[in-house]
Parts: sequence; C-alpha cells; structure tokens
Amino acid sequence: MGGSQPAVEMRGITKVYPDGVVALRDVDFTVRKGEVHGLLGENGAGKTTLMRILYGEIEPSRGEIWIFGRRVKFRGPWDAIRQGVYMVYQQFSLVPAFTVLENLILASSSMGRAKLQDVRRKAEKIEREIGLEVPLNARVEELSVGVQQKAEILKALMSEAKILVLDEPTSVLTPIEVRELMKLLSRLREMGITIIFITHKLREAKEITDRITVLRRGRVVKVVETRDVSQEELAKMMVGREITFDITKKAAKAGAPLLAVKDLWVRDDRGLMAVKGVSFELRAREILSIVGVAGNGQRELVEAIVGIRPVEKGEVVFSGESITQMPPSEVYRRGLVYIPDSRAVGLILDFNVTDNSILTRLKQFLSGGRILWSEARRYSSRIVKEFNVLVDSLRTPVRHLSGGNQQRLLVGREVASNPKVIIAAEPTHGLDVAATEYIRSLLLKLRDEGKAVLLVSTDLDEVFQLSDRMAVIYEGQIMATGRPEDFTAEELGLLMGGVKCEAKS
Amino acid sequence: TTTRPPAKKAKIAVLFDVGGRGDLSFNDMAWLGAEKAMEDFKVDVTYLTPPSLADMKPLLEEYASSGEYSLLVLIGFLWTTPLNETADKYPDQKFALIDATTGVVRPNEVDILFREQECACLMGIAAAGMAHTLGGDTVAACAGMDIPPLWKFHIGYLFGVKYYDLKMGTTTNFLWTYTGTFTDPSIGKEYTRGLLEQGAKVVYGLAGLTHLGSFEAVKEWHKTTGELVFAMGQDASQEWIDPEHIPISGAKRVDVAVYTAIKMVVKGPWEGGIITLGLKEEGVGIWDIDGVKWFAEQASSAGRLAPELTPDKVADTVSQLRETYITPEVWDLIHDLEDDIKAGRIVFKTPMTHDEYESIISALMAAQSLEDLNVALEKGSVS
Amino acid sequence: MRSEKLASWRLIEYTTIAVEITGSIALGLVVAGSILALLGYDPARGIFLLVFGGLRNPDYLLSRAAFIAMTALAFSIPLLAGVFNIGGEGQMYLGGLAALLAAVYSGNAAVAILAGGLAGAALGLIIGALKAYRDVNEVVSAIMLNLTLFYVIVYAITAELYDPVAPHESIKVPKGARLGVIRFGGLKLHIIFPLMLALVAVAYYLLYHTKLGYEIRASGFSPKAARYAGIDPKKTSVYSMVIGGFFAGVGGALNVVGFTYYIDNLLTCMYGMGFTGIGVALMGRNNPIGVALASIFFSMLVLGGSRMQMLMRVPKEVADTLSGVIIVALSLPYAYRMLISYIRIRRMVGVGAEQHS
Amino acid sequence: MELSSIVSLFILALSPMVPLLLGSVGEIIIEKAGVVNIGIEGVFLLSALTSAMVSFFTGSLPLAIFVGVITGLGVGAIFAVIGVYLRGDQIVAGVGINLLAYGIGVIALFKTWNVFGASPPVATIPKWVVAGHGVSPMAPISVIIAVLAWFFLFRTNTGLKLRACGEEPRAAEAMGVNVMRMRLLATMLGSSLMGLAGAYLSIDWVGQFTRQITAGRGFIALANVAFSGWNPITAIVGAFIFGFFEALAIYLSISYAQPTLGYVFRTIPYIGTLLVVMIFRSRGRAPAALAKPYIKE
Ligand SMILES: Nc1ncnc2c1ncn2[C@@H]1O[C@H](COP(=O)(O)OP(=O)(O)OP(=O)(O)O)[C@@H](O)[C@H]1O
Ligand SMILES: Nc1ncnc2c1ncn2[C@@H]1O[C@H](COP(=O)(O)OP(=O)(O)OP(=O)(O)O)[C@@H](O)[C@H]1O
Ligand SMILES: [Mg+2]
Ligand SMILES: [Mg+2]
Repeated sequence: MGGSQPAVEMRGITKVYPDGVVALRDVDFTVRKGEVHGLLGENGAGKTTLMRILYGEIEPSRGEIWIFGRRVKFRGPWDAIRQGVYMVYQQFSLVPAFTVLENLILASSSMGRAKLQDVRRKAEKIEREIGLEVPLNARVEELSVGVQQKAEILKALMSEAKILVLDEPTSVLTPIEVRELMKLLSRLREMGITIIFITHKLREAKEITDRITVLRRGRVVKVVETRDVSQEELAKMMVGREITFDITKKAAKAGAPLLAVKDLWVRDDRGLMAVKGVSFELRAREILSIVGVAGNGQRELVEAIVGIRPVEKGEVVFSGESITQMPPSEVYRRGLVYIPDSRAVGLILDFNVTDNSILTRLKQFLSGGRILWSEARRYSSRIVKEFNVLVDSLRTPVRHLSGGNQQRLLVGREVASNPKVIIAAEPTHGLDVAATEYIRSLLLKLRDEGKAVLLVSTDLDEVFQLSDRMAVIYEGQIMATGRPEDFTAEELGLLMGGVKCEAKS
Repeated sequence: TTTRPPAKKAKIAVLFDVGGRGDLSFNDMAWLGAEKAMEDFKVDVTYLTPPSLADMKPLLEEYASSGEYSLLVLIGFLWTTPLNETADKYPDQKFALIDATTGVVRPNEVDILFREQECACLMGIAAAGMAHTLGGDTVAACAGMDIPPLWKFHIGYLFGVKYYDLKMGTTTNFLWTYTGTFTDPSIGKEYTRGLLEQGAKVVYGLAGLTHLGSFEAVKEWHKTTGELVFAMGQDASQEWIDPEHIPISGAKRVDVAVYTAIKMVVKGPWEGGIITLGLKEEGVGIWDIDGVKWFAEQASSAGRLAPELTPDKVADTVSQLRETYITPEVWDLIHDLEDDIKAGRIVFKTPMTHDEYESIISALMAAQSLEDLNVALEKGSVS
Repeated sequence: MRSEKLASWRLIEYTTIAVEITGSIALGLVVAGSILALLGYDPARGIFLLVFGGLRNPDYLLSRAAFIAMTALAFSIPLLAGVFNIGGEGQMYLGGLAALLAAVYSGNAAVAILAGGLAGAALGLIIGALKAYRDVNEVVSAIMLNLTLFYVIVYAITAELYDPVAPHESIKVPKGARLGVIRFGGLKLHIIFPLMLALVAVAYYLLYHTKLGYEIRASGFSPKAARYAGIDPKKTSVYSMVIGGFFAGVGGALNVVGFTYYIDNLLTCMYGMGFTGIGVALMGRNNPIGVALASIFFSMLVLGGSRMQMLMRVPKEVADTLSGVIIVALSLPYAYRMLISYIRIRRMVGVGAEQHS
Repeated sequence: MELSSIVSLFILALSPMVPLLLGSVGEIIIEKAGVVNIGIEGVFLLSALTSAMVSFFTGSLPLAIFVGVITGLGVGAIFAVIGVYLRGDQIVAGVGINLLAYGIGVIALFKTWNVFGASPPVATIPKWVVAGHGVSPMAPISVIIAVLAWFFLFRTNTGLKLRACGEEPRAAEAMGVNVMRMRLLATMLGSSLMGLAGAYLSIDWVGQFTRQITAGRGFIALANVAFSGWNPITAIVGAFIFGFFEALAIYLSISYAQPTLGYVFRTIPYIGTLLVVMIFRSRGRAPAALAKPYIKE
C-alpha cells in the first residue's frame, strides 16, 4: 500500500439524470494523495455532477469509486463523511435559519454525538489557528455571503476531512479573502489533506493546483500537470476553441447624466439602516462600478433605486425626473432596468422561457387585462435568438436550463427592451469563461451604444476590466470613488475592508 | 322435466338519510325492522345511504323511475321535500316516509310518524322520580340538534317532569341542552359532565352517537365522586351498554314503522296517508324487561356485550335498579298518564314552527298548576 | 436536431403523464379489488359498478361534479399563489346562505349566484387579509371560520330562516330563481354543468391569460422574483383568496339554487364538500381543466359507490375506503416518473455495466 | 361566575386539550422535518379503533395504549413511504388516508361487532379525582410529552438534524444527514404521538370507539400547529386555550335556558381562538421546506 495509492480513483463514471440528460460519459478521474487537483470545464460540463457522485449524494449510472485504494459505495454523504471525504458546495449548504454554531454541530454530529461546548471549543481553536473570523452565534441568514463562505470552510475543516472538495469557493470572495483562502489551502496541503478545487478562474487554478483535469460535455478532455500549461491553453481545452481574453475597451466619452442618487438612506430586511447617505451620478456611455464585499448595502441600494425597497430618505432622479418610490414596473418601463445577482430572483424557475420573457415587462403585453401570448412568444424567441440562449423550446421550464443559459435569458430580457440605464448585479457570477466573456463584451457594447451601466460586483477582475469609474462601498457608505487607474488592487482591497486611504474619498 | 323458475321476490329499498346505519338508535332500528320483514315475508331488502342532501332527490328519482322496487322506504325527515317533489311523478311507485310527513295525502305514499311526546313524558316522570330517590332535584337531557322530532321529545320530557312535580308537590330543575351534533360522543360526554356539575341526577340521551358520551360521563362520575347518577337511552333499548347506570330507555319503534310499511305492500292492504304511532299502537313507550333482554341478547350474540355480562344479568340488574329507584308511586303516575294517553283522553300538540315550540316550552317551564300543562295538549287535560 | 429533441421531449412528457394517471387508477383499482375480495364481495362486479355505476344518469353525475369543481378551484387558485385555503367549506356555506337570501329577495338565479360568490369572496378576503397583513396563518383562521359558520348558519336556519311548513328546512328558493334544464331535442341537461364549464373556462382564462393570473402564479412560485418584477405578492395572495372564495361561494350557490332549493338545518346539503374539493383540486393538479376532469371522476366514484351499495349491499364505507385507496394512488405521480426514468436509464447505460474495469 | 366554576372550567378544559396537544406536538415533529401530514384525523381514528379493540378483548390498558401507539407508527410509516420515498403529494396522501381510515373504522366495526356506528364500551384509564372532578392522567402526561418534544427538537443533536431537514434538506444532506430516513423517522415518531391521542380518545375520554370519534379534532390540531408557531411549548398553551373555550361554551349553553342559543355558544372556541391569534401574533414561522418533497437528482 503506502503513499503510492491515489486518494481518489473514479473509473468509467457515467451519469444519466432522470430526464435523460447525460451529464458524464465514461469519466476516469484520479487524484493523488496530498495534491491540490483542479477540476475545470464550461458551465454544464459535469464538474459538480462528478463531485456529487464522489460525495455519495447521487449515484452514478455506471462506474466505480476507490478512496485510498478501497472500493466504496456510498449511500449518501454520511457514508462519504465517515470515509474522510467532505464537499463544500457551489451553493452554500448551510441551514439559513440556524446559527453558525448550530450548523457546525449539525455537520459534526454525522460522525457521532456532538456536544455544544466541544464543538464551540474546536471551532474557536481552528478560527484562532488559521485566522478565520466567523461569528458563531449569528444566524447564517443574517451573515454576508463572504462570511457564509468562511463558515462553509470552517465547517469543512471541522469535519477533519482527508479529502476536501471545493466547488467554486472563490466566486463570492474579495481578493483579500481569496488570498487568505489560497494560503489556507496551501497549509492544508502541507498537513497532507487532498484537495479537489473547482473554479472558472483560470488564474486561481494556475496558482494553487498541482494537476488539472479538464471536462468538456461530460468527458475528460485532458489531465495535465499545472506547470506545463498556460491559462490560454486551459481555456482552449475547456471550450474547444480559441478564447480571446483581452476584451477591448474603447476610451470613455461620458455623456449626459442619466441617473442621480442623492443622499439615499435605506433599511434592510431586519430593519437596520443598510445604506447610509449614498450619492452618485451615472452618465450615458459610462460604466460605474459599485465595488464592495457582498453584504455592504449594495443590494439594498439598487433595490431602493428601482423601487423594490422603500426609501427612508433621499432622492433618485432618472432622466431628469424623480423616480423615488416609484413602483418597479413603472421604473423599468421608463428605461431603467435591473439584473439581480441571483437568477432565482430574476427568473421564475418554474415558468417557461416565454413566461419569463415578459416578467418585468408585463404591461407591454397586455390588452385590456389580457396577455398577448403571441406577441410574448415573438419577443421571447427574439431574445433567445439574439442572445444565443440554448433551449429546446420556448415552453421549456427555465429550471431545465443550465446556469449560463439562464443568465443569458435574464440579461437578454432586460437588454432587449432597449433601456437607457442597466443596473447589473454580479452579471457573470458562476459563469464559465466563454459565457463571462460574452456578457462582459455585451455590457461594453451597450455602453458604447450610449447606454449607462451601473455594475455591482465583487469580482475585481471584472471591475477593472469594465468600469470607467468605480465607487467602493463599505457598510452602506461610499468610501471612495475614482477611475480604475486611480487604485491598485491592494488599495481597493483595503477600502473594501473599511480601511480609508487618504486622498481618494 | 322442467324446473319452475323461483317465484320472484318482492324488492324493497330502504333509503337512509345522510347519517346512515350505525347511529345505534334511529337508523339502526329502521334496519332492524327491515331485517325482520325480510325474514317474515321473504322479501329482498336492499339499502342505500345517499352521500349528501343534494343527492337525495336525484337518487330517489333514479330508483322510482327504475320501477324495480315494490316499495321505497325513506328513513328520516330529510326525505320530506325530495319525496314531495317526486311522489306525484311516479304514481305506480309506492313510498313510505318514516318519522316525517309531506303533509299531502297520496295514494302511493304512506307517512308514518311517531308521537314522541307520549314516550318522553313517561320518561320525564321516571327521571324526576329517580332524581328525587337519588337525593337530588335536577334532571337533564343531552339532545342532538334542534330538529322537529326533538321538539316533541323536549315538550314531552318537560311535561312529564312538571307533571311529576305538580302531582308530588316537588320542584325539579329541568336542564335541556342541544349539543349541536349527533355524532360526537366526546362532546356528549363533556356536556353531560357539565349537566352533572349543575346537579343533574338523571341525563336523558337524545343525541344518537353523541349521547354515548353521556353514558360514559355518568359512569365516570359515579366512579370518581362515588355519587350514583343515571342516564336514560332512547329509541333502542340501551340498558345493555351499562346496566348499572342505565335503568331505563325510551322506545321509538322505527322498526315497527318500517315493518308495517313493508307488510302493507307485501300482505296488504295498502292505503296511502298518514299514520301516527304512539303508546296505543306500541310505536313508542318504555322498553320493558323483555325488550331490554332481547337487545342484550342481540348484543351478546354479536359479541358486543361486555365479557362479564350476560343477557340475564343485564335484565336482572335493570329490574333491580328500576325497583329501587323508581318507586311504586312513580310507576303509578306513569301508568295513569299512560292509560289516559292510550285511551285517547289526552293528545299532545305537535308544534309546527319553531316559535310555537318555544312558546310551549316557556309556558311549560312556567307552569304552576296542572292546568298550565294543558298548553302542550291538543285534546283533553290533565288533572 | 433541435426540433427533433423538442418533439421527443413533448412525447416523453405526455406519455409520462398518461402513464401516471392510468397507472394510478389501475393501481388504485387493483388494491380496491383486493379489498373487496378480502371482504367477500365479487371484486370484478364491484369495481365495474364503482367506476361505471355512476354513468347511468350522466346529467346528474355532471351536475354533481359542478359544485365539487367549484370548491376545488377555491383551493387551487389560492394554492397557486402560495396560500393554503382550507376554508372552502365555510366559504361554500356562506355562499349558499347568501344565495338563498338573494334568491328570496330578488327572485333571480343570476343575482343569487352572484351574491353567493360575493359572500364567499368576502370570507376569502378576510382570511387572505389576515394572513397578508396580520400574520394570521390561513390554516388557523380558515378552520376556525369553517366551524363558526357551520354553527351560525345552522342557528340561522333553525331559529330564523326556517320554513314554517317544513321546519327543518330553510325558506325555499322561489320557483323563478331556480336553475332549470336545457333541452336539445330529447336530451336534457341540467344547466349547472354548462355553467361549471363556463366557470372553469373563466378560471383557466384568468390564470393563464390575464395579468392577475400571471401575477398569482408568479407570486406562488417565487415571491422574491415577483417582488423584483413589481408584483406585490401579499396583495396578490389576497386577490387569490378573494377569487377562491368566490368560486367556493358560487359552489354553495349552485347547490342551493340549482339542486336542493333550500338549506337543511343540519347543513347536510353542503357538509364536507369543501374538504372533498381539496382532494379533487390536487387530483386535477391545480389546473382548471384537470380540476373539471377530476371532479367528474370523483363524482363517478361517489355515485358508483352508491350503486355498489344498492346492488351488492356493500356498505357505503367500503366505497369510501376504495375512493381513499384510489386517491392515495393518485398522489404518486413522481413514483411512476422515477420508474419510467429508471427503466430508460438502465437501457441507455446498457446491461454490461458491471463488467467495466 | 363563581370561583368554583372557574376552577371547574380549568379542569374541564383538560379533556379536550389532550388529543389536541398530542396531535399537534406529533404534527410539529413531522412538520419540523419538512413533511406535512394532513391525515391526523385518520391516524386518530385508526389508533382509537385498535386500542378500543385491544381494550375490549383483553382488558389490558397498557397493551391497548401500546397498540394504539404502534398503529400510529405504522400509519406514519406508510404515509412516509408514500410522501417521502415515493415523493407522493403529501396533501393528497393525507386526504386519502383520512378517507381510508374512516372506511376501515366502519368496516372493522361491522366485521367485529356487527354494528356500523360504535363499539361496545371498553375498559378505560382510571381517573384521578381533583377538586371533585375526574382528571385523566393523560393530561399531565401529554404536557410532559410536549415538554420532552421541545427538548428533543431544540436541545438534542437529533432534533437539530430533524429541523435541518425541514429548513434546508439539501444542506442537511450535504452535512451528512440522511434526509429521507430522518423524515421517515420523524413522521413515524410524530404519528405515534397521534396514535397515543387516538388511544386516549377511545380508551380514556369516550370509553368506546365510534366511527366519527375524532369529530374534526385532527384539523383543530393542525390549526394549533400554526397557532403555536411550530413550538411544542406554545402548543400546550394553544391546546389549553381551545379546551378552555370549549368548556366555557358548554358551561354557557347549559346555564342559559334558551336551548337554540347553544349553537351560538358552540362558536366560542373557534371565534375565541381566532381572536387570540389575531391579538397575539405568533412569531414562529413554518419550516422553509415544508411539504416540499426532497428530490435529489
Ligand atoms: N438535477 C439535474 N437533473 C437533470 N440534469 C441536471 C441536473 N443537474 C445538472 N444537470 C445537467 O447535467 C449537466 C452537468 O451539470 P453540472 O452541474 O455537473 O455542471 P458543472 O460542470 O458543474 O457546471 P457549472 O460550471 O455551471 O457549475 C448539465 O447539462 C446540467 O444541465
Ligand atoms: N434537465 C434538468 N432537469 C431538471 N433540473 C435541471 C436540469 N438541468 C439543470 N437543472 C437544474 O437547474 C439548475 C441549473 O443547472 P446547471 O447545474 O446546469 O447550471 P449551472 O451552470 O451549474 O449553474 P450554477 O453554476 O449557477 O448552478 C441546477 O439546479 C440543476 O440541478
Ligand atoms: Mg454550476
Ligand atoms: Mg457546478
């Protein structure tokens, strides 16, 4: 036996979902003991599916799994956890109504009885050792996404996993947090823990992994040593064609002001003040980014602008008219549209494509209270065509679309109405390279056509790539505004963490 | 050789009201009569419980129009209007309506009614008598819903209690309560507990399955407080259920009514119209010990009788109780009134409206002399 | 390529639904038959009567289905908006009472039905508004109101609105306000059924072709997304309860002006039909057309049960049991779906699965 | 009203409280795991039946209670297989079970005793005497059970896992909870409490089985679940308030001479409960994944 046994060996894995989707075909996947192994691929390539199988959550239709040389058959994650496998999901797997500590107890109790005080002590020890800060007694639903992600990782460390699977763990973290996570992963590797790391960010994959497996449409394209490949090569393997990375941005020639927010104060769901006197102006032909760690009032801010959330104080002016507290449908109609950060909010997943195409624009498809379905269908097929939404039929429930295609539909719907101002929150969250590129160039194109874009993002690459101006938000206040050249990534990271640097505010 | 086809049996259908069989009183008694007729006349009897009131008329039409049945026996007053709207359309179909009347005389319809007051007044005397022997002064009734047959019970029962008071010079509190249900024994039990709290010594069960809870309450009261109290049953003899606490039951011979109707069709003579059954016709009354025993035997053969009991034991216990707690003077009162009624010297009024019912009750409650009781009477007077 | 895939997707979807429904019914009937055999009755005859016995009088069958369809819609429409309306029973009682009074005072059936609908809608409004604006769980308020209304209406009929000639019944709907029959040549059809079809069509139209219907469905699937789209899910849920209440009220009205012409003082004319509606609504997958079919199927079982009782002397309760079995079997669509996909996947993956190494 | 009457009312409130409390605590456990069992009535009925039978034929009360509980457990298991493993629609299955139970109850009555309505009286649990009233030992027992259920749900590892299944089954599964099995077990546990309530109905309160012995109490228990905000301790309050109003209604309708008014008094428990809910808004909310089948693929 000894060290030569691979930690994970999956052989001939085929997975057919109940509705006939073949997610994986004859996949062989091997992870060496103690390495960080990257798993890359487009949206829908089957990465998550493969890992869910490894974690015992779903059964393969065919194929075998070995863990440390032992053939295993997991009936559920509880079996996997007992064998030392632990997975941190793409969507968080925390119970929102519970406190962090309760979630930790829950996770620990699958290995036997977990005593409250023991779990707390152990959690605090880990927090101290690796500098994670998570408030144990706070309810998960009250935490920002970034903190939730930390809670997830804390949970995984508590499980004393020997094989740790991380499915897109960095997509909601700030650069500083990403760096911390990377350091953490290195330390775990030193401790002999095997890590499987899924990401769409090739830079991260390059930085942290030892080897990489690339999946495309359910098949393994290649297994490579990380040091032997470049990011460009990786991208090409994933997509099967050349990818241009540098999106060309023409110089900004900002036009007339379209949207002005004046001293806006907004409360969050718990009734606490989340936006405290924010003011800014957005002009035609410009992309203004609101940069910040998730949960610093960005959502409340944009919801208040479009009228979903009541405004405590302040004013929103759009094209010279006050739209403060105007009903959202009216705001949208006037040409201010909003792409929310969650596809489950922007789309009704159980509705079909046509139904969804008119969600925010229902009034335009009405004639005396009746919905003009033929027009709706025409509109929706236009969106599908124009924005390359891959879909069987307009009657397909949106739930059956992959995330990337859902995002295209969502963005397409909002853009197709020819708005003046687009508020886009995390428009590329979770998308693969190709889809990300598509959405980003679309936003630039819109800007060049004379529209204005308010980009709300936690992804600094995206922010630097797209914005003409940026504003850093921290705890509901704008810390600094400026052009991308005015900031280094480090400065930005500090500002996002609430540390003011002089001269930039 | 050819075998003659067997003589075709007459087919009879018994249509219950929505409650259907299983109420241990009214509907079950009806089925008893049908079963007896089945045996005695070799007729084929089938039955049906309609799913709801809305189904009654269509179902009735369906069976009347089929022409298959010699007689349709309709059990309960819910059939009144459906029958009234159907009977004329099918002159060749015979109908019997039990315990209600359409108020119309038709050649193809016979309505059989009961004079419940005649039984209830005797029960009232017995109840008042027992209450006083038990050292109390309150009698009560646990009734189902506010419907015409119960109005008659109410009037009769109250009449009997007042009659007792005025004859014996006592004052007896009278408690009457509608539980609002015929099917909920737990509510029956709680109402009865409430009545016992208020000092009731005897509780008359007039609520179908609901008053089974009264029996339990009375037994439990005795067990927990050590104070003996009684319940009285109705329609069927219910003494066998708990002979130590149910000394007496009122009879309402729905079985006789059904049997009579079937007999009229099978043996003749058939004559449409309205028949009322009272003490004289033995359509109502108090179950005698033979009746008590017969019901106990039925229960015993179906395995329903408590293991420690036998029909004889039931009969013995009951007659013992009746001897101990219903004194000869009380029996005399009962028999006197019974004779008057049987001889037709006294006829009770049947209230036609709720107002009339209420006014009779309030007049009876206020009665100061025997003459005051005459408000409940159609004919004759008490003295 | 695409269209090919689409065609096969549709085909699979429809065959799956067909298999689900026939499978459920077949499974239910097999179990029901075994119960009959176990109790010593002839299962074949029993099942035959149960299913087809109600067809002897189609006019009656269809009319009877009508008010159940109404109480079913009363459940379905709020459910689509995410509200659990267990109060159809009380809304129907009140609708029946209002229809009776309106019929007596106006002498017009249309007015009576409208009055019934409005009364039910008012009750729906109360439950819906209590939920949306006072956080009172709709299950609590609906159950409490059902029972309260039962006793209040029984009291009203018993003590105030009774018919002096038949005191256990309420005053009657006047002749002119009773729903009649329509005749085509020799065929006659009680007008209730066409009326139900019209109302089902209205419900369908409302849900799938109007703004309000869209908003109801959107709010039910995702209140968050609805709010984003500018829909107020609370207000929408109240509307859905008003509409649901309206249908239940119409159900009560149809019962009174179309069938019984009075309310009895035990409320047996309507008792329980609101709850029956819940099962029927779910059998019909909360789609108005499904609801119409399910209410007819359910009425077939009820009347077939009566037939079985009459001809085979099978107690009513046995028929109820059999209906229960069939309803449980109908709750299992997903099981059939899993079965079908299991078979398909096995076929796709091939038999030699285990030999791979 | 005199003091003694008030004391009486408090004591008389206990009998209706017991089945409501046990029923709603059972349902709370089930719903906390994300399953809704609307078939409370059906479980009540079947358990009432089996324990009445055992009590009648053996006279052994412990055995009767045990069989009632086991009946609840069995029905719960069947329900859970349908509603959890086969992903049947839980509401439809619950409605079906209610119908089925009623039919089975009556069939059993006529197969056993040749009657359609009610079993003969059976041996009942002896009562304690408190202030001149019979009080069932089940009253304090049901309160203790509610407290234990609270402890179980909110203070133990298993309770935490159970609640996780009702809040976020996907996350629970990712943390190693066997969601389906937990839901099965919760349904069985909760249903066995309903079974105990059913046994109480027949071998304690009513003293026999009747075909409609539940009289809609299962639905009121369902309402009490929402009333309590899914908290067994608050459920004690809810069940007691309802029982109190019921006793008050009976007291009033007996005390007033006009008999028909009894109907009006019968509305007191319902209107009273509704008012209480409106005045004291409950803070608890339904488990997030309630009634949603857990589908893995
Ligand atoms: N529950 C499901 N039922 C049916 N098909 C599914 C299901 N989940 C995923 N799929 C399909 O399986 C394929 C692989 O999905 P998977 O989630 O594994 O992709 P992925 O590589 O993780 O993509 P991403 O990068 O977007 O996370 C996709 O086509 C997807 O639509
Ligand atoms: N054919 C399908 N049938 C049912 N559900 C599906 C199907 N395809 C995808 N889904 C579900 O839809 C959602 C999105 O699908 P998919 O996993 O392909 O997206 P994605 O690219 O991984 O998006 P994201 O990474 O943001 O989740 C998932 O919850 C998946 O389980
Ligand atoms: Mg994904
Ligand atoms: Mg994925």
